[in-house]
Amino acid sequence: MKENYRKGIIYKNTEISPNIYELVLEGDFHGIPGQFYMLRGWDWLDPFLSRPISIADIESGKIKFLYEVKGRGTHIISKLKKGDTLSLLGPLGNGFDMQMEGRIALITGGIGIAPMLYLAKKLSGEIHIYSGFRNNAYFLDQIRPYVKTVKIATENGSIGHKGFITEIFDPKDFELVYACGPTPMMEVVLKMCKGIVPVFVSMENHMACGIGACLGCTIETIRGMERVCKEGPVFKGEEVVFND
Amino acid sequence: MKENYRKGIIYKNTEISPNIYELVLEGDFHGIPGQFYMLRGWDWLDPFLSRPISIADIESGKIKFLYEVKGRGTHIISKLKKGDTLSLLGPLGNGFDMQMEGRIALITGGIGIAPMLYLAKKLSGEIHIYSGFRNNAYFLDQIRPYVKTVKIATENGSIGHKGFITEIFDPKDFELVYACGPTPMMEVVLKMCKGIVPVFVSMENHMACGIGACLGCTIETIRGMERVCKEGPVFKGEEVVFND
Amino acid sequence: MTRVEILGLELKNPVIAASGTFGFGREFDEYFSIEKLGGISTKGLTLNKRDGNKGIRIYETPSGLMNSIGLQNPGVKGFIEEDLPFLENMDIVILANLGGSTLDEYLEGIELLNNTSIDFIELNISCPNVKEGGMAFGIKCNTAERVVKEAKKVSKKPLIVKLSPNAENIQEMAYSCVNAGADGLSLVNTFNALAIDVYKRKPIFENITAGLSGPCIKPIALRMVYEVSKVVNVPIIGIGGIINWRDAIEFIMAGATAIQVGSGNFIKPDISLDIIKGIEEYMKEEGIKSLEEIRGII
Amino acid sequence: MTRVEILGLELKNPVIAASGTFGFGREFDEYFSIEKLGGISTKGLTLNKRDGNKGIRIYETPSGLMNSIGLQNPGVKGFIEEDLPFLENMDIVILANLGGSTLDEYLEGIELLNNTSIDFIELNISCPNVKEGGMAFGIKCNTAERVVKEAKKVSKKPLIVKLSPNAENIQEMAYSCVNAGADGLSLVNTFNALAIDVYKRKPIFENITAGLSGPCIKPIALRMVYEVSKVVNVPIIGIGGIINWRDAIEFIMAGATAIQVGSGNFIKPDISLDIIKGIEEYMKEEGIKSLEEIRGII
Ligand SMILES: Cc1cc2nc3c(=O)[nH]c(=O)nc-3n(C[C@H](O)[C@H](O)[C@H](O)COP(=O)(O)OP(=O)(O)OC[C@H]3O[C@@H](n4cnc5c(N)ncnc54)[C@H](O)[C@@H]3O)c2cc1C
Ligand SMILES: Cc1cc2nc3c(=O)[nH]c(=O)nc-3n(C[C@H](O)[C@H](O)[C@H](O)COP(=O)(O)OP(=O)(O)OC[C@H]3O[C@@H](n4cnc5c(N)ncnc54)[C@H](O)[C@@H]3O)c2cc1C
Ligand SMILES: Cc1cc2nc3c(=O)[nH]c(=O)nc-3n(C[C@H](O)[C@H](O)[C@H](O)COP(=O)(O)O)c2cc1C
Ligand SMILES: Cc1cc2nc3c(=O)[nH]c(=O)nc-3n(C[C@H](O)[C@H](O)[C@H](O)COP(=O)(O)O)c2cc1C
Ligand code: FES
Ligand code: FES
Repeated sequence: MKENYRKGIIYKNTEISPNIYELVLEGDFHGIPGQFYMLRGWDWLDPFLSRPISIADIESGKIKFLYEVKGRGTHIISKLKKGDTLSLLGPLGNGFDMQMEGRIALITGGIGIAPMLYLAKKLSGEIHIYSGFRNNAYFLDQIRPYVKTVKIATENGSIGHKGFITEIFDPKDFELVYACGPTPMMEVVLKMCKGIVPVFVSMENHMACGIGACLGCTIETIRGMERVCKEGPVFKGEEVVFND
Repeated sequence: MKENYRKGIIYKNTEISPNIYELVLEGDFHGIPGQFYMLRGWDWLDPFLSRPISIADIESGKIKFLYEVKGRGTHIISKLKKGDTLSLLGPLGNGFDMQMEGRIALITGGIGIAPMLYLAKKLSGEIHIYSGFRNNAYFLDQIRPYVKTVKIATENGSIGHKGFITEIFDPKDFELVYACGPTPMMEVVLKMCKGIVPVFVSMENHMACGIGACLGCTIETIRGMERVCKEGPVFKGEEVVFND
Repeated sequence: MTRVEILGLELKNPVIAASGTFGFGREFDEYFSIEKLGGISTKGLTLNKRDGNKGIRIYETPSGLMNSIGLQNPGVKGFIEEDLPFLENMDIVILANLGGSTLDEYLEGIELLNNTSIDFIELNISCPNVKEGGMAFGIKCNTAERVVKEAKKVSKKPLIVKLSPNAENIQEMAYSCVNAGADGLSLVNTFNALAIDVYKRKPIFENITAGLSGPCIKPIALRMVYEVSKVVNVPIIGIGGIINWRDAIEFIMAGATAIQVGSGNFIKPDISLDIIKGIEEYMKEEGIKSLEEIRGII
Repeated sequence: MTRVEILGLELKNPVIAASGTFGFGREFDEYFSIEKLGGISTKGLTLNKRDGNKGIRIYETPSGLMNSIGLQNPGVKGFIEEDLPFLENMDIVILANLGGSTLDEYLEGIELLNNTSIDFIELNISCPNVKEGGMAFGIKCNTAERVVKEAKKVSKKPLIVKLSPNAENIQEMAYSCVNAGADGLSLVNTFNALAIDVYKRKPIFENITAGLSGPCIKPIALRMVYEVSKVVNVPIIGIGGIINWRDAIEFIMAGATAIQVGSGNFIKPDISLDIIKGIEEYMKEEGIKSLEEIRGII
């Protein structure tokens, strides 16, 4: 029987960049890169649903999350302080395929960088990370020790390439690509890589149960509707059907 | 124009007895003894209504509240820490009549002691306080400097008289009585004092607006239905119609 | 920019204070200038003064509240003498919310209001908290139709009929009321609801059921406004759980000309000002010149 | 102590997992032993496999959520082959929740289920999320009556009809269904509701409206169960926003024999265990030997 919705005690919860928080909890947590937890930082009924957040790192006795304050749920979580408790359900989802080796590119847009530290630490190939941001780069300092190169792009050019990260990425240099970020970015990555290199994408969707029971988080794939929380969040790029 | 729903910054919020908290906010607050504020310690919609809490004290640049954690609203407030903000609307209600003098008894049951420090400080008569509690007495140390005598009763006898506070109170000793506490206690006080000494009672009721507009907090008086938040919370004892 | 027009009358903005949550405006005017609102709907009036219900009147629920005030009010005459003078000196559109337990009561109330400066009669055929307090009229189309038809005959003021979400079929109800002469519709009133004290083993409210309002009902109220807007051609005032500008815009996109803020006033007395400001900012941001551009757009 | 009986069948306790929120039990069984529940109602089945709706399926609202899953399910045969084996080995009462868009679909589904080990058929005449997915049947009494009558003729299993809160008149609907042969009733399903994306100027959901559930609807659902319990004499399963033992006891006091937990499962997967424990403690504290003592007590 899996562990149930459990409490975690906050070890730290700090803003590392405007609106971007690093949350560390104490406890014996499990999970592989690409998996996520459903977080709930409140005892009341509004907000109603828990929030899915990827594992950013697990070390002995500690789990780390990296999140962006978007709406009410993440806002409430951002107000929690050391010593406060938080409910968590997880680890959930499939996670990245960790068998892969060779020259691997991790491509991220914005907060899509969240699962990449843990992934980079656990992967055994030669890893290069390409991270795009709007204005400020973050979290890369922690990732740097585990990757061969770090490439950055910002929309305003304040750091790295001015423009989109996909503009400085060449799929021919790699044997495998992992992408996590906004849907438009992932679509560009998929288009660029098509027929050249296989891509795995981490997908998002609104979730209720998080464990595969409510069918609320499905996306269209070539096999039919599949659950982001169960068959995903990591999908083979060519299997996802994007409609906009 | 009155001040609007305003934010207060928490200076301290400490448990002074099991489940009893003292909350101090910084700011330039107003109000007379017996008035109250509507407190809201959350930005979301559940709990929906703000909580009415009496002014426990006002000193230059600070306001104090004394509250008991009963349900969800007070629970959330109790978790707030120094530096957190809280929304307040007030001061509301009529407050105690401060013109009175002579030998005055303040009779309290449980958390009904909340408005008595401020009242004792501001009244000019000879004040005697009679406070009943379930197990633990609290807040009396702060009140002691402003009153002539302090009488305590606890239901388990752990301190003071074992039993109800009304058992050690003699209405004939007084020219005026102020009572605040559970309805049954106030009814006993009223019965004891009838024809002997005038009593003012501070009433409670569920509130929505707190400012007299919704007619949600009315109680029956000899003049008809009256609003606890506007005509009250302090009523002449003989004017309140108790039905149970 | 935020101006809207209802039946020839101009409102500064589409935000109206909802009946029963705002008294007659006086208490709120101590906290902000209520003239900044588009309008105010008065506490529900009845021909004669009423004391309202005994027992608990307010009970909190998840993201909402139940109320059973029971139309405590000074009566139409009392209102005209004591409360209207304060309001009529203000630059604000006045909806006199009128309830009744018999047809005659409604009609006599209307006749008294005819000769005043109020702008609209908001006919409350839907108050769930008084026995025969209009509720019976708000469920079945044929009874509603009868009241509205007679009311329209005597009313010299434009008649806005306030619909109950407890109506059997909200579209048919809306259609019937308009057919019977309603110049406009407002919806929704509160949902009939129940809460029980598990220790006393009794309902919380003396009337057993009470009316549910607040953000909890918003998604249902919005659906009803949308449905109604598809079948009638008169102005609709959307009500139900509105607490921010997004909610207000949603109701307008669903077909409402104006909106009312009820329970939201209990969160923050000047919440309507935040809503008005939010609407303005949204319009600027989106390049919307008049709310007409987005009314009923979905 | 918490045992209840429905139509001759004993449930360990009155807590049943609600259809559509609990899959076929497998996912939740990884978190707690689902045999501790009184029962489970399966994800809504249709005769044939369905893929469900596209676009957003879940949208959070104040103290609740809207969903538009669209009855994604493996079809009755798929259920019998793939999912039932797991459930039938468990000591738990099984309600097969069955939807349909035509009468024949319902009847064929029932015939397939007749020969299985399921305990009840829960006839979903009320799913708002599929065009003709039963919703049409759940609004007007006469259409509901027709489906139930035919269903009853072919069903070898006790027939529990799941009512929609969107029914025009919940009491008449309940009465009609029982009249037509329903052995029991469960209510409520989700409320038809709307949400709009104010920037896209479009409804959030592709089907425009979606179903509202969760604590926000509890006070209305409770009122409906109360009203229905006054007009029918069959067992009632109360549903709608139940998240703690108090809610459950309220529904029982309003007349329900058992209750279902739906959206509550999303707060905490084993929330039903907390509810069961809470009911037990309440019964001890209050000296209640059997829930019969308080059923319909208000
Ligand atoms: C598998 C997975 C992993 C994720 N990992 C991270 C992470 O590591 N760091 C991070 O910052 N964000 C992550 N997200 C996105 C994150 O879940 C949303 O930003 C968050 O739920 C927004 O909640 P809110 O209260 O701030 O916003 P609100 O707008 O208040 O949310 C309203 C509702 O919509 C849902 N919602 C809104 N946006 C999203 C979204 N993008 N994805 C899913 N649900 C959404 C919320 O969960 C909630 O139910 C992940 C999403 C998924 C599905
Ligand atoms: C004028 C006035 C002054 C008060 N002063 C104090 C004080 O100084 N210290 C203190 O501890 N308590 C005081 N109370 C009581 C306090 O308001 C309630 O204990 C509190 O609202 C309970 O909220 P909750 O969230 O803990 O409980 P919940 O049970 O979650 O509350 C649910 C709802 O019921 C209302 N409610 C519950 N109990 C009461 C009550 N006794 N009176 C009014 N509303 C209630 C709540 O406001 C809320 O709307 C006062 C009440 C009034 C009317
Ligand atoms: C305390 C209270 C009193 C109300 N009194 C009336 C009334 O007298 N007449 C009326 O038509 N509606 C009355 N209503 C209903 C509101 O005007 C409004 O229709 C309803 O509350 C839904 O809007 P909301 O969710 O914004 O509150 C009352 C509502 C509340 C909460
Ligand atoms: C995601 C989701 C899916 C649902 N699917 C079904 C279904 O397939 N069949 C059905 O009868 N009810 C379905 N329902 C309705 C629930 O069974 C229940 O009647 C409703 O949600 C109210 O209960 P609650 O407030 O406890 O959730 C679904 C509800 C949700 C939230
Ligand atoms: S969130 Fe329920 S199935 Fe994925
Ligand atoms: S709380 Fe609204 S009138 Fe008192």
